[in-house]
Amino acid sequence: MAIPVKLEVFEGPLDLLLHLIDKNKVDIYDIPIVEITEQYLDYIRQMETEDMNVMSEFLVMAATLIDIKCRMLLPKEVNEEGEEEDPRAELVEKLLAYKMCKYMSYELRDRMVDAEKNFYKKPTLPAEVEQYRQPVDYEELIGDMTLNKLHEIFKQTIKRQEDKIDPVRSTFGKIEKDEIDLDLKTTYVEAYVRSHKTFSFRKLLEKQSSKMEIIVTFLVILEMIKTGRIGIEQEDTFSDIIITAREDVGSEPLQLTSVS
Amino acid sequence: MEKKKAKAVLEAILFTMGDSVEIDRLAAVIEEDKDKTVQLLEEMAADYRKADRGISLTTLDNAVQMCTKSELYEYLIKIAKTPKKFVLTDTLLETLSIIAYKQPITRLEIEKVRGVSCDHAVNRLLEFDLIAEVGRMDAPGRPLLFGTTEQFLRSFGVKSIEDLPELSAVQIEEFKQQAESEVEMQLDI
Amino acid sequence: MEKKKAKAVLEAILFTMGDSVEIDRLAAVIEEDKDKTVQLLEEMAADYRKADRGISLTTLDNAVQMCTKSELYEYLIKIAKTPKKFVLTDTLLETLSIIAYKQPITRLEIEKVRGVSCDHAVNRLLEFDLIAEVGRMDAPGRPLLFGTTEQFLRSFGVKSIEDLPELSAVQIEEFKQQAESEVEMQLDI
Repeated sequence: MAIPVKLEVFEGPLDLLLHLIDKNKVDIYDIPIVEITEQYLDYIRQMETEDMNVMSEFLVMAATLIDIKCRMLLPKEVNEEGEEEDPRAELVEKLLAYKMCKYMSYELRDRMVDAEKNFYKKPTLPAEVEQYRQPVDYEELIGDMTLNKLHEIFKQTIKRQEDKIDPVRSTFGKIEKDEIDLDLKTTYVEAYVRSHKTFSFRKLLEKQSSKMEIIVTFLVILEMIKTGRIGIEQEDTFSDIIITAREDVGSEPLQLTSVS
Repeated sequence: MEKKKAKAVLEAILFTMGDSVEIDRLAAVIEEDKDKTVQLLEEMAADYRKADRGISLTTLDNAVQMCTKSELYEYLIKIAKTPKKFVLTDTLLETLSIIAYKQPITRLEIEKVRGVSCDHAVNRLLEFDLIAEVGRMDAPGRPLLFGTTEQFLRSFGVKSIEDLPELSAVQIEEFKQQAESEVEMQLDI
Repeated sequence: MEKKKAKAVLEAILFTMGDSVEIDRLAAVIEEDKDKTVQLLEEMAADYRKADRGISLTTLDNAVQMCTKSELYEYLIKIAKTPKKFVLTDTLLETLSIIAYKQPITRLEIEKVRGVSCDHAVNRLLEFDLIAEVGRMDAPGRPLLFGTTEQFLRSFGVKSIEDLPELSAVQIEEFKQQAESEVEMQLDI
C-alpha cells in the first residue's frame, strides 16, 4: 500500500510514527500495528536519504515495530502481577513523551515570537565605571585546587574521550580509513611504470598488501590500457601478463573519476 | 535609603547596565534587604505600566533587566536595529523544550525522548547561549548535564524555569481523554 | 499620535538606542512635527527631573539622548564594585586542564576533546586571566591559539609551562595503549 502523501521530512522515527498515527486517525494507545508497520516500511523505502546515520535510526524503529508485530501474534505475556502485557506499551509511552515534547516546542515557539518584541539596551557605563575591573581573588577562585588535581581532571577528560570510542566500531572505522586513495595509487602505478618500463603484472600485484589494493591497482592498469599509455602481452591463458610502457607515460596525469 | 532616592538609584543602575542585574547586588547598593528591594522594583514596574511610559522591567530568575514594552515593537523597528534573533529549527526547538522541562538532563536522555541523536542540536543551543553545561551526572562515565540559561528566559519571556507553560497535568489528561474516546471507536472496527 | 502613546514611543526609542537620536527622526516615528516633538521631549525631561527618577534627557544640537543623572554616578561605581562570586565550575576546570596540558590549542581542538562547544568556558577563563591568546594557528581561517598565563603558573604553583606538556604525551600514549588492548580483547570474543 503506497502512502498517498508527498514525502515530508520528519524529525526522526517517532515523528514519522506520530504522523502515521494521526493520518490514520488511530488511537495512540491502540495502534493497529500491522497497518502502521506496513506504512512505516513503505515510507522508509521511499526515503531518499543516503545518510546511514539517519537511515539507521529509522530502521531501528522499523525493527521495533516488526518485533511488536510478532509479539502481538504470540500468546500474551503476563507480568508479575498477573496482568497481560501489551507489547505496544513501551512504544506508546515513548510516543506520548515525544508528543509532549512536540507540544512544548510549539508553546515555546509562541512565546519566542512575543519575547522577540522586547528591545534591550547596550550597557552605557561611564568610563570610570567601565574601567573598573573587580580584582579576581585567586585564592578564593582556585580554592583547594592543585596542579595534581587539575592533572587528574585532565586524565579523566581524556579517558572519557577514549571511552566514547566504541572499541568494536572504531576498528570498523580503521578499516574504512585504510581504504585506498585512488589518486595515490594512480601516482604509485605511474611511477612504477616509468621506472620499470616492462614488467610482470603478477609482480606488481604481489606488492599490494590487501585485496582492496589489488582491486584498485587493477583498475588503474585497466584505465592506463584504455588511454593507451601501456600495452599488454600474454602468451597463454592464465599465464603472466607483461606490461610495457608507451612513451608518454606520466607526461600528463591520469583522469580517473572516483571509484567507490 | 530614602524611598524616592532608592528608586532613582535602581532606575539609574538598570538603565546604565542594560544587562540583567541580580537583585542581591541592587539591594546591597541601596542598602536595603531583598524583600524591600523587590517591593521597590514592583512599584517601579507599576509606574512603567502607565500609558505614557515606554520601558518595563523583566524578571529573570533572581535578576532584573530593563527593556521596552513589547506593544511598541512596531514603532521601534522603524528606527532601532532588531534584537538578535535565533533561527530555531524544529529540531532545535524540540531539543530545547526537552532540556527546559527535564533539566538537568544528559544527552542520552534527550536522545531517548526524541529517538534521534542530538549532538548537533545541543552544540547549536550551546552556541546560542540558550543552554549551558550545569555539571556532570553522578553515574558511570559522569555524563554532562545540560540546563537552560538566562538568555533562554529572556528569549522566551519566561521569568524562571518554574514559570514555563504548564502542560503536565492538564495536557496529559487531554491526551488521555482523546485516546480513550478513540479506543471506543476502534472497538467498533 | 495620541500624546501619551507618543511619549511612550519616544521613551522606548531613546532607551533602546542609548546614543543620541536626531529629533527629526523621532518626529517621523511619532508622526508629529518637530515643534510638537520638542515639546513632548521637554515634558518628559520635566518628569525625569523628579526625585524618584534616575534618568534624564540631554539635548545636543538637534539630537537628544537618554542618560543617567550625573549625581547618581557614585552608585554606578558601587554596583560595579559589589563583589561577584568567581567560581571554577567543573566545565571551567576541564577546559582549563585541556588548555594547560595541550597548549597551544585552538577552540576547535578543545571542543573535539570535550565533545561540546567551549566558547563560554574559554571566555570565562580569559576573563580570569588564567589563559590568554598566544597566537594563531597556521591553518585555514588562522584560528586563535590559547595557552596558560603567568597568573595560571602562580595560582597553581608551577614554575614554568614546560612542567606540564611532558606529562600529557606519556599519559596519552598510555591511554591509547589501554584502548588498543581493550579493542583486542573485544575482538577475541
